[in-house]
Amino acid sequence: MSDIKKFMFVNRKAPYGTIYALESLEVVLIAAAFEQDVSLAFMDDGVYQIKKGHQTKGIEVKGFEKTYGALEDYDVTKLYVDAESLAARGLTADDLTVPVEVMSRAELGKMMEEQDVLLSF
Amino acid sequence: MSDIKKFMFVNRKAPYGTIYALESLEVVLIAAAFEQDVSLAFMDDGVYQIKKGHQTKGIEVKGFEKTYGALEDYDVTKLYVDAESLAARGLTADDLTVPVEVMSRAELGKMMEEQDVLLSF
Amino acid sequence: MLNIVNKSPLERNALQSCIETGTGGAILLIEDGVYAVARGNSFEPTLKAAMGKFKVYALAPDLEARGIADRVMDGVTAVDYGGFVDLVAEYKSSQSWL
Amino acid sequence: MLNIVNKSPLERNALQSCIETGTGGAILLIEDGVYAVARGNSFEPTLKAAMGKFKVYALAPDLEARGIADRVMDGVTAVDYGGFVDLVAEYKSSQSWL
Amino acid sequence: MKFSILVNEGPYTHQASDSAYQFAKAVLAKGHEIFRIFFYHDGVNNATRLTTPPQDDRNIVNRWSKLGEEHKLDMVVCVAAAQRRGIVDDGEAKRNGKDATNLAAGFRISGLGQLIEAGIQSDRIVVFGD
Amino acid sequence: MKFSILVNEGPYTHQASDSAYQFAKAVLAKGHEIFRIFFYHDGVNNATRLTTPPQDDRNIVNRWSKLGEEHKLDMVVCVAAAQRRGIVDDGEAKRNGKDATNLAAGFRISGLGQLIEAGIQSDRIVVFGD
Repeated sequence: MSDIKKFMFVNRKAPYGTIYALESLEVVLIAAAFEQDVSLAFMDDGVYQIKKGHQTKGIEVKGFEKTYGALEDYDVTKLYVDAESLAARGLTADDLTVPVEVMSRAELGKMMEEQDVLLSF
Repeated sequence: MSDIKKFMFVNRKAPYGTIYALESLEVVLIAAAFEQDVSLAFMDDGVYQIKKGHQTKGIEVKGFEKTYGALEDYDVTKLYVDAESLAARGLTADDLTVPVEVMSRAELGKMMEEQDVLLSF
Repeated sequence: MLNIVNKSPLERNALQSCIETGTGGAILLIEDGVYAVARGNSFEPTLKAAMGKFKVYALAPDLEARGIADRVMDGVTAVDYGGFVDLVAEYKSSQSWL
Repeated sequence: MLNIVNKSPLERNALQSCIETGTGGAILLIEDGVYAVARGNSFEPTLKAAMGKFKVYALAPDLEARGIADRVMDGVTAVDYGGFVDLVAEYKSSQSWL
Repeated sequence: MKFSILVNEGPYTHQASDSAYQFAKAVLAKGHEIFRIFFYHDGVNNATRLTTPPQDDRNIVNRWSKLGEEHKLDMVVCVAAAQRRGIVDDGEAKRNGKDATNLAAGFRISGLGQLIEAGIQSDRIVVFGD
Repeated sequence: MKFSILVNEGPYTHQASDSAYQFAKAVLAKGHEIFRIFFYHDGVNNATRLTTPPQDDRNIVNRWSKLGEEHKLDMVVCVAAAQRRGIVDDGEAKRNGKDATNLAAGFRISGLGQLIEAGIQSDRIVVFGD
């Protein structure tokens, strides 16, 4: 029990323009396998990571939208999204590929404060 | 004569945080050796590249402030600086390590329009 | 001149600088730059206003990859890589706002 | 929490997001993040206002490298790498706003 | 028309390298000529033959090599940038006392003059970076 | 106190690697312990022994190797990130049919589990990136 820590992965970068979103997911899956208390925060352009409807054939890059959907199978269910970041991008929770908990920046800040380990890429 | 082109190097990034400023300078020196019509534009955080007084001992990274001063020896004398970028950073031409021509964004845009080759890093 | 911008306007200042500096011609949005043309983003008014000065294009494969091809704002022309090549050929010079 | 920001506030939104999101604790500016504490930059009012909520530190070697060690705004504490370590030790967790 | 391309970022991390590749293919498909593709900064990392990307993803290095071979492209890696980042051919290995090489097929290591020459000789030069 | 460090960017291009190195030295100087330094994303490029930086500049790879040796640090390079970017040791070369290796002294290639373990076992973990 003492070996279970609260890990939060903070995602602030858009997908595909850089690899950080994909390689962040790879860490999340490992963290889940270690049976840690894992959560993901999406804010700023990071909310675009879970925007529905990625079709990457045209850029010939491996798409990874489905991996977000598979997180549940790994018992990763704490997905927090910053409401202000969504609003600034004209998005709502309906535009997202996975069920998430939308919260204010202030609430997200409080969640961050409770973590043991915050990883950002 | 027909082989002389107008090359402009557009510098928008701060020094030391990334290597682009240094490796941009290395290209500038080569372009001068090819006897091209070379100019440098500094805008946004790129104006910090020529802020006086770099002391890089503490970060143990090679400083390159002096190279800007040496550009004149290579007949590179067209250094254009965006006035608005300076102002937004609380800087004036006196804060800069080399003599430059300060101009408005609009004027800088016109200079860009006249170039044959615009290189940015 | 063809201005090429590959950064999201909500993360970095590249597109803002391009718009303020450029004298006209075209802006082509590629990579994460395409988020600028998604309807309802907070940079939309700035980009709309810039359309008086610049023709605005966005790279279709990048729009599709990011799931925003169906929400491109009016006045923006989507092009494929071939169209990208044509734009470079059409303008005397190009600048990538890195 | 210790918030670590390494980006210029005039180029990217990292520091702005950090300030809006964080509940308090400290902000340590490193690398290009140190430009935020240079007197007279247009982000100064935002950072000043944030000082009610956060203690603000800046890494001295990064200030010196960039030639701005002599124009650090009031209310900011300059620390060396040892001070950086002490800050990490002092707070239960740290977040790098990449 | 004669095009040149400058690639400033390495494979996978930034899309710059992917975009440059797709653009290069489109330039050729449109019947234009590619005078040179120049790899600078982390762009030199496109030229290591030691990558093994996941099976279900694109192999960025191999497809550059293949495109270069098919169209006899001049793909030049900046020597100064390559030295900083550890991209090495036989000559560089000898000069710098390295016990291995990693340059992929189709690339050659040369100086920054090749970039300036590309700017002079080409009708258009397009930059892909971060 | 037990520290771990995550390095997300390669040498020279971003200051992240320099900052991480200076931070690591300061951690040790303060009498703390370093549980692990983990290299991810382009950070794996810190671990190539093939670099030859200019004589008047720091040698980032060598100083990591030296620091690791002097303090018996556990410096781990992520295998998946290394495969994408061409960082190879003997085992990887055999497994993936590569004809050369480039891993520098003092580094080892292993899985992402090592990063999570570092998060679990360390009192503090600090991330350096872009």
